[in-house]
Amino acid sequence: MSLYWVPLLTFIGSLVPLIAGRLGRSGCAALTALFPAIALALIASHIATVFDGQTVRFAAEWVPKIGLDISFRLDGLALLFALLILGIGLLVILYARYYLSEKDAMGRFYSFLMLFMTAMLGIVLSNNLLQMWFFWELTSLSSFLLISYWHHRSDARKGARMALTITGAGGLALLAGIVLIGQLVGSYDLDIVLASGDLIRGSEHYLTILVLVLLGAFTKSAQFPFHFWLPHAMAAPTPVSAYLHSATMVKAGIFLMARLYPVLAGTEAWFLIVSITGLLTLLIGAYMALFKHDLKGLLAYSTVSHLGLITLLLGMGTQLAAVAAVFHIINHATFKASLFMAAGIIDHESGSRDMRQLNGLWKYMPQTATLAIIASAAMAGVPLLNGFLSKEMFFAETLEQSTLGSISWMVPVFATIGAAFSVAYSLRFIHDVFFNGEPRDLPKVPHEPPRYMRVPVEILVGLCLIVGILPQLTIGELLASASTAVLGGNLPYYKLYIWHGFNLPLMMSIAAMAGGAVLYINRHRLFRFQANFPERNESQMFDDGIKKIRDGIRVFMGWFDNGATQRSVFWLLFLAVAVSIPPLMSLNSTAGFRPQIPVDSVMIAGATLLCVASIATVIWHHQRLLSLLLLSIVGLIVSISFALFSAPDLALTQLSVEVVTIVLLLLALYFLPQRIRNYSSPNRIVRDASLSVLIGGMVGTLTYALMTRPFESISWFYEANAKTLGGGTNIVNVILVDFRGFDTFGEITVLAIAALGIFKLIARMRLYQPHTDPDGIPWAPDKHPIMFQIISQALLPLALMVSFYIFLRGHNLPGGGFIAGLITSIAIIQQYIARGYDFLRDRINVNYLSLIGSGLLIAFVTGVGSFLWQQPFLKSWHDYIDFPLIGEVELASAMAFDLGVYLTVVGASMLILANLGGLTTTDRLREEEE
Amino acid sequence: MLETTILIVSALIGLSLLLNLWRFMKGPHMLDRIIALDTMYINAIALIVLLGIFMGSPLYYEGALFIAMLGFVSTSAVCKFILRGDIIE
Amino acid sequence: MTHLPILPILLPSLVGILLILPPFANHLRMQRWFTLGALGVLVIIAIELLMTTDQSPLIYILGGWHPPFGIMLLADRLSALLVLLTAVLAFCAALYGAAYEETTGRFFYPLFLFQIMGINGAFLTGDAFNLFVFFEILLIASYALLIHGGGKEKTKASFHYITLNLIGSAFFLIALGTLYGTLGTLNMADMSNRVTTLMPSGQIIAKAGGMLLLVVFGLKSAMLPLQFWLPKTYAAASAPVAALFAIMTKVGLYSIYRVFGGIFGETAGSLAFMAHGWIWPLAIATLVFGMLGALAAPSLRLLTSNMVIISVGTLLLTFVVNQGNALGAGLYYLIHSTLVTGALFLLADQIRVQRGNAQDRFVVSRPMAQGKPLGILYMIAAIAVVGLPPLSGFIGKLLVLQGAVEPQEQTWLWGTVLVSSLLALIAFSRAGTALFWHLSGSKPGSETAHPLQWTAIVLLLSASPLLTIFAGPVTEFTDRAADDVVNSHEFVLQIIDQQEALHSDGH
Amino acid sequence: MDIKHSLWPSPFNFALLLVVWILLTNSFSVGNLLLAVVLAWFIPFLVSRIQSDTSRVKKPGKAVRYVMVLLYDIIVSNIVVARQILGSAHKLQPGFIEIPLDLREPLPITLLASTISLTPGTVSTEVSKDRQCLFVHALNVPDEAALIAQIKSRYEAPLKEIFGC
Amino acid sequence: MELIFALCVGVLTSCGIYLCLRGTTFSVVLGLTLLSYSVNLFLFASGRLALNAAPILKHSEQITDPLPQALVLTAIVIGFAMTAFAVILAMRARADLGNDHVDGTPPSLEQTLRQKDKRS
Amino acid sequence: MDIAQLATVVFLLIGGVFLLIGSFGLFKLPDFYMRLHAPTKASTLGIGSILVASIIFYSFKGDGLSIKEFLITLFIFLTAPITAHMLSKAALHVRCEPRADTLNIDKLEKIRNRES
Ligand code: NA
Ligand code: NA
Repeated sequence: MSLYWVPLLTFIGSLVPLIAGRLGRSGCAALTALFPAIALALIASHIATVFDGQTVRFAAEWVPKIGLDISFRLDGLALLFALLILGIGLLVILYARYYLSEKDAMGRFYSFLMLFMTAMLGIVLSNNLLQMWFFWELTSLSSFLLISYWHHRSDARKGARMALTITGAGGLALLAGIVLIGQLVGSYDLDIVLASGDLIRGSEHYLTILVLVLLGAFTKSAQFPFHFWLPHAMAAPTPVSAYLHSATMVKAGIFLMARLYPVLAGTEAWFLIVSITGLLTLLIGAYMALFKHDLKGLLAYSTVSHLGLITLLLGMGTQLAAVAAVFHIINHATFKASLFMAAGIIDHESGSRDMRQLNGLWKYMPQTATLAIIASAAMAGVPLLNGFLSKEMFFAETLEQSTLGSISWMVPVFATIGAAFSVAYSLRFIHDVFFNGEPRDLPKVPHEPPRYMRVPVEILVGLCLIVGILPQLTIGELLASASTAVLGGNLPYYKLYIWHGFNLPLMMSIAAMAGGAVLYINRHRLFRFQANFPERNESQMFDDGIKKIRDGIRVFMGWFDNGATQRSVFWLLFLAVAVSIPPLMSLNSTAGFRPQIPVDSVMIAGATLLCVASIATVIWHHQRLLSLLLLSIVGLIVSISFALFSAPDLALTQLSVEVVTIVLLLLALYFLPQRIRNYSSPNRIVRDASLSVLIGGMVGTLTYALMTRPFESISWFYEANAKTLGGGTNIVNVILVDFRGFDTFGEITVLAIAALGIFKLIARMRLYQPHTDPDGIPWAPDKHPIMFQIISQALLPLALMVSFYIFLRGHNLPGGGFIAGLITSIAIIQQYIARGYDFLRDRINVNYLSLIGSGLLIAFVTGVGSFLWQQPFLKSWHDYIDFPLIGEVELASAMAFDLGVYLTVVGASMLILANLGGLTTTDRLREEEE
Repeated sequence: MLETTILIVSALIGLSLLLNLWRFMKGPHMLDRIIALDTMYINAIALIVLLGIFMGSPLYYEGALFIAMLGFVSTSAVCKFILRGDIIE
Repeated sequence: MTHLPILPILLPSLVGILLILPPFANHLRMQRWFTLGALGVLVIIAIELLMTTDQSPLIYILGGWHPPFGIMLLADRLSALLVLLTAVLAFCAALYGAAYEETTGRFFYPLFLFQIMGINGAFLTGDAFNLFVFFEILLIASYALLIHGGGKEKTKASFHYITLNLIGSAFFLIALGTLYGTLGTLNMADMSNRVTTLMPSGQIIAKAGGMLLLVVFGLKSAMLPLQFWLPKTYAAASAPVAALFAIMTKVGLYSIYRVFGGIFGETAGSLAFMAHGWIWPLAIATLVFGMLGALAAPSLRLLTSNMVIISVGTLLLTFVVNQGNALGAGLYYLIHSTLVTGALFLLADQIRVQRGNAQDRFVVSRPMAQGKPLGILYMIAAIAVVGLPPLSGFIGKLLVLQGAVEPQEQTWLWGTVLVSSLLALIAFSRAGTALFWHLSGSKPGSETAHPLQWTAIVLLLSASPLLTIFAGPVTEFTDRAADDVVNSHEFVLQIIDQQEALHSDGH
Repeated sequence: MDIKHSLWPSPFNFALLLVVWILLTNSFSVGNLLLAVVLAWFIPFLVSRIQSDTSRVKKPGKAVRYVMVLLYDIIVSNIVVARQILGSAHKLQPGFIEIPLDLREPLPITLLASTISLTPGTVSTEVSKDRQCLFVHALNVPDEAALIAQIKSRYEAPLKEIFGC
Repeated sequence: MELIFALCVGVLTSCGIYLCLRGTTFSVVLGLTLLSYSVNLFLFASGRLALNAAPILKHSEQITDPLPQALVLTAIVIGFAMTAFAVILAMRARADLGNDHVDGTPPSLEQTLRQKDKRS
Repeated sequence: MDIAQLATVVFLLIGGVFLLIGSFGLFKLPDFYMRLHAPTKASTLGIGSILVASIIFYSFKGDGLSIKEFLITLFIFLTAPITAHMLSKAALHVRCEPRADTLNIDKLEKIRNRES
């Protein structure tokens, strides 16, 4: 079976527990374990090949455009990690079977755990950097789910979020680093990247790449100053801590450094950044661990410290240091996982993790205690245990390095101090929990755990012992193979012996042991010293910090956008000015050479009227009716200008639209507040006025610049073909119903939609109805003056006739369906005004909605009709037919289309106005409040 | 001759329009403004008819007709508004 | 002759018209099934269109009036892609809406269909003024849809939205007038041709007018500083409407692509890339504001709205970086972000309904009746929208990041895109924990989602894994589609030339 | 209103619309005349439900004469008013006058009021609720009674005859 | 004449824009109406001004560019639909929210006072 | 110069002058009720003359009789009185004060309430 089966199997394994709940807890666990077991076997089948120095590969194309392939490789390093992940994973599955209570959703737990396992395997097996990143982020995600497994707990939620945020941020930095590498190397393929070490180290982007990649690694592996998420991740169930936060996920960062070691290491920058970070982390973690009363807290900081140690080793840049790092990865995984599991057992069986409560458990759970003591000893670096071996190698390497020049001696000194603290907290773990008198106020009486819950611990502790005693025999080959991979093929000479003789590293070990003992004995003094510093809850601080940032953002955003329409409008206008005025400024001369029209007195009078009226509208806009009248003047002058400058159709349309608008606004005025308040400050008025003048100036300049320059347009076509091909002499109308009939189809759709929308708005509108006019005069009692009624009714047939006339001639002379429709509507509205809604409701049995619909439908059908002749939408047809008596009559499909326009216009405007008028006849009105 | 006359008459109408505008601005009552506007409509009709004669084109006729019809509708609607507030009731 | 290019406009139009006529007008159930049927057919048409245009662009000459004189539809890969996206989104949104008892207002379905007609029209038209008309159709329909359901919030948001858009439309017309007054044509391909032959002063005027289009389209696409309407509006809209609105910003973007990539693109001589200098900083700023807004958002709908803004910023960036060569990447991201934010709007609505008084605000609330499935869907959507593996967002993000090649572009684009991802991650993890896990002791409410609603959400979300799995072929397609911004105009110009040759032969 | 009535609108309306159509189209072709007839019949039919019952012209001949008189009066009195406007406003004696009505039907009253308004110097301002009298504002009223008498004899009496009431 | 025309368009635009920036719905509606007048005039002017050149065949010897006129017609109709919607929405806002401020919430007296304090 | 053109010129001038007088009246007259006379009188004659001029002009232009301006006249003559009526009604309603020396000023309230 190919390599891709490894993550695939575990992925399937993540789905299985969701449906295996019925099999019972043991069944579920067993079935889940089956998949990593097979995967482990699969990996095992490749061991010989890998030990042989070969790399197993699998590759398939996925997204070639971005260089993302499905690509796996199994070399020594990957093998080591895969074994750890699958092996410890299996133990954790077994352990969790007993750890989780009946209430906990086991299926969900296993599913997330397996998902995490998949992601972790994906990282270590990836042969493509992007694919590796893919799995990298998946580990963040699945760890989020695992930490927040008990999501009813606030600390779980906060811890999970913080972990996700920190590792997520690192992941994004890593991504940037990876993409830079990819762009530099031209491939994301790990084989190629690993072969391009010199290219990368020599690149000007090397430092950027290094920092970005290390950000990813450091956040994931909880290096200072990103270490603080890890202790808060302890809110997770203990199997998760054992698995993710000791053995695997936190090692992903280490793995990354090891993986890219051939490419990135070996420079001064690498040494400085990595080793100093590692050293700081080592010291801070070790120091902090001592003060944690929570068992898991102690272990968490201890983990931080050991991760620092490994980082430091990788940072040193020597080959032997790298080997030591790999060795310590293995050792730490075994003893720390077993310690977490032991802590979990203690918690599980005693109900507490607080070392101030937990005392003298030796009596209650001697077997567990033995295991935990051995594991702690391994952590402390006691000889005959695996921790001792890697620590010795570490000490030896600290003595070797000299890059820091005259202060190089500090490294072994700090290493020894760190080790001393390590001994101290290990002692504390052993003594405070298993000895030191009797337990205090424990929720339950402690006892040994179920038999099989201890098995994983026993296996791991056994490994600590065996490796510690027979290192070369047990893991010699694995270590060599993994180290070869890290070092890019060059394995240094080293020997895995228990006894190297009396040398400096051994002295350091002894010093650390002694120092640790002294530290532990004098711990109370240290505790008192540490008590001077307030206990910080990083998770809470982090949360508060984000809230504070959020509040700051709200204030900042409020400056740009206070939610006010005026503010938004301001920005819109501002941008319009900003983008359009600079080009206009570069215009040499506003006026072009096109001959201009001479001015006469009427034009001046009209322009005066227009400008005075529009400025007066602005000045008097608080006087509602007055501004409406001013608007009428503007509309009138605009219509006359259209007429004057050869646009009769426009003049007619503008006039009729004008009237409907006035009627509409009058209706609105009745229901809007009678007095308009002034909401504007003087500053605002100045600002708005300047902006308005700028925009007006821009538009005016544009108008002038355009009008005074000649241009060539496509319009000759319409002039040439309106009559011959379009069948009409009114070119504008032919454009509307034929050349650009599609626009008109859209336009009547707009009108119809507006009517529908307005209908919706009017429905259930509860309006205020004023009793008096703004001056306090009650309304006149005479609703429908008789003379007004009589004349209005007499005008109706005349207006309808005019409307029909306008409709009919539209194709050849100014007019057409739209104007005719408006005239009809106005004529009917006039009846509404003169005679009242009730009078007409009983007499007009037209469903305006259906009128709109049929208008649109007619236009639509006219357009689609051409499909029958294999012609495109709206292909027109016209012909002259000779009727007896009447003579030659032109028939055109455009007329049917225009009829559709007509009906839509009538329907839409009547639907709006009649419904609006009808509002007051129903009983939905409210009293005016002012 | 005709052209000169048209120029003179259009100046007369322009003057009329400005007088109307004066009354509109002066008021004093809203109704004065409405009369001023209504008179503007009438002057506008005359102006458009005059334009038609000047251009020798009958295309302007409907414009004049429209102003006549629509001026009435809007003026009466505004009066109704002053009288009753609700113009369609 | 094929009518394929116009069917995405005519079909919703016809059904919309029929639905306001008897016997459908007062028959809600019939309206519902007709609409769903029509949208289903629309999806099929769009797929057919996509496959056809992948061979060669299609032009549809309305009324038989040849370009540049008549109006012409231009269906190429780009427009077909967006039409398909619209159809899918609309279908799911309507499916979701179909489960509601429509007691809150009339004409929902016809308006919905008209809205789609407008959107499709905007995507398909090859004529600048016709684009304006379709913009207005989709806007007026959106105004009417926005108030659907009633309520003070909707009324408030509407006036804001409408005022802005009406001023925007005014600028649109001014811009069109200026361009027509200098170029003398309205066919966009023809415009792209004539822009090269302008006199210097004509160029200046055309530039001033053309730049106004950036304001217009920027407003529609929610580019900073014109994005303030969006969170308010989307949060106030009812769920299916908000989901459909997810495509509306893309209409603005699409128009930016067509105008500033097509007309004023690389072929425009001295006006080439004239808007890029503005778009670049504004896009960055849009992203920054989107991510700040996301972090500050107090409710899921506002958060999602800000994700829309982030995606707008990102898409604008892909349009301008690397001289337009990153657009293909942007289009992939566009597909992903549209569908996922659409799904999020639907999801947010269901969460809002099930959480009672707390609505979708990030405060303690009673548990949801269907908290578990909603939580899973939320997580999927969040992973997708934040851009984490294994869903499509991460591929989109990779594409976008790789789109930047110049060091300066890289610094800004990577910085903002990555930080925005991080902030989105923070925001969505906080939102998720608050919505699903921070519960009061009270009993869950009785509201549950209708199977149709589940279907709608799942359908939309399933796009994300599909986009991931088939990322290879999809990215290849979007690359081809991006090239169409320039290529299709050349295609049209060839046809115009052929026409002219034909005419000169005939006379 | 019965069907028969609405199918046969008043001949006055018919004639009016016929003339209006011809005025609009300015064409006397057979086709156009045919169309005019159809429209002049159809439009009143279309709006018949909206038209409330109105008085009908009984004596068309008198009506034509009335219009002629009116036109003449308009021209003459316009000149008078023009002089008044151009002269000093202080010399004018404006006033409200009350004209008792013999007419009762809405249409004739409306026509009378319109006539008064059209003839310069007078504007009908109100009709009393009981339609007993018409209130008129006059620009210059040297003699109130004379004005009332003139209006009643010159306008109201012919209108009464025309509508036969 | 072109200069006067451009001036009028500019004045109309300025006035419309200024009113659009006011705080009451009715003022905004007024502004939008003025703005649409100015935009229509502008669009119309993009075909250049001409006297006695109506684009009606057989009636004018020389005709002006008919295309902008057709565009303006469409724009007028659409503008009308939009204005109508905005007007009714203003009414609706008044009915729903009880006031005529564009945001539905007039700035409270307190806020106004605070602003005054700041200024003084 | 033919008679038709002369007639056109004369009617145009008459119309122009009367329109100006009407507007001047509106400008000059002292109270609302008096100003109301201006547009309904002088202007109707003015517009009438201009329309007559137009009829003459087109009828003698060579395209046959053109009398459609009558329709505009008809409209104006039908509607102007109603406009005046509505305006004065409104003036009474809002209690526009007439000039103090107006005859029967004491009847104003009676007219306002439409009591005979
Ligand atoms: Na203890
Ligand atoms: Na009413």
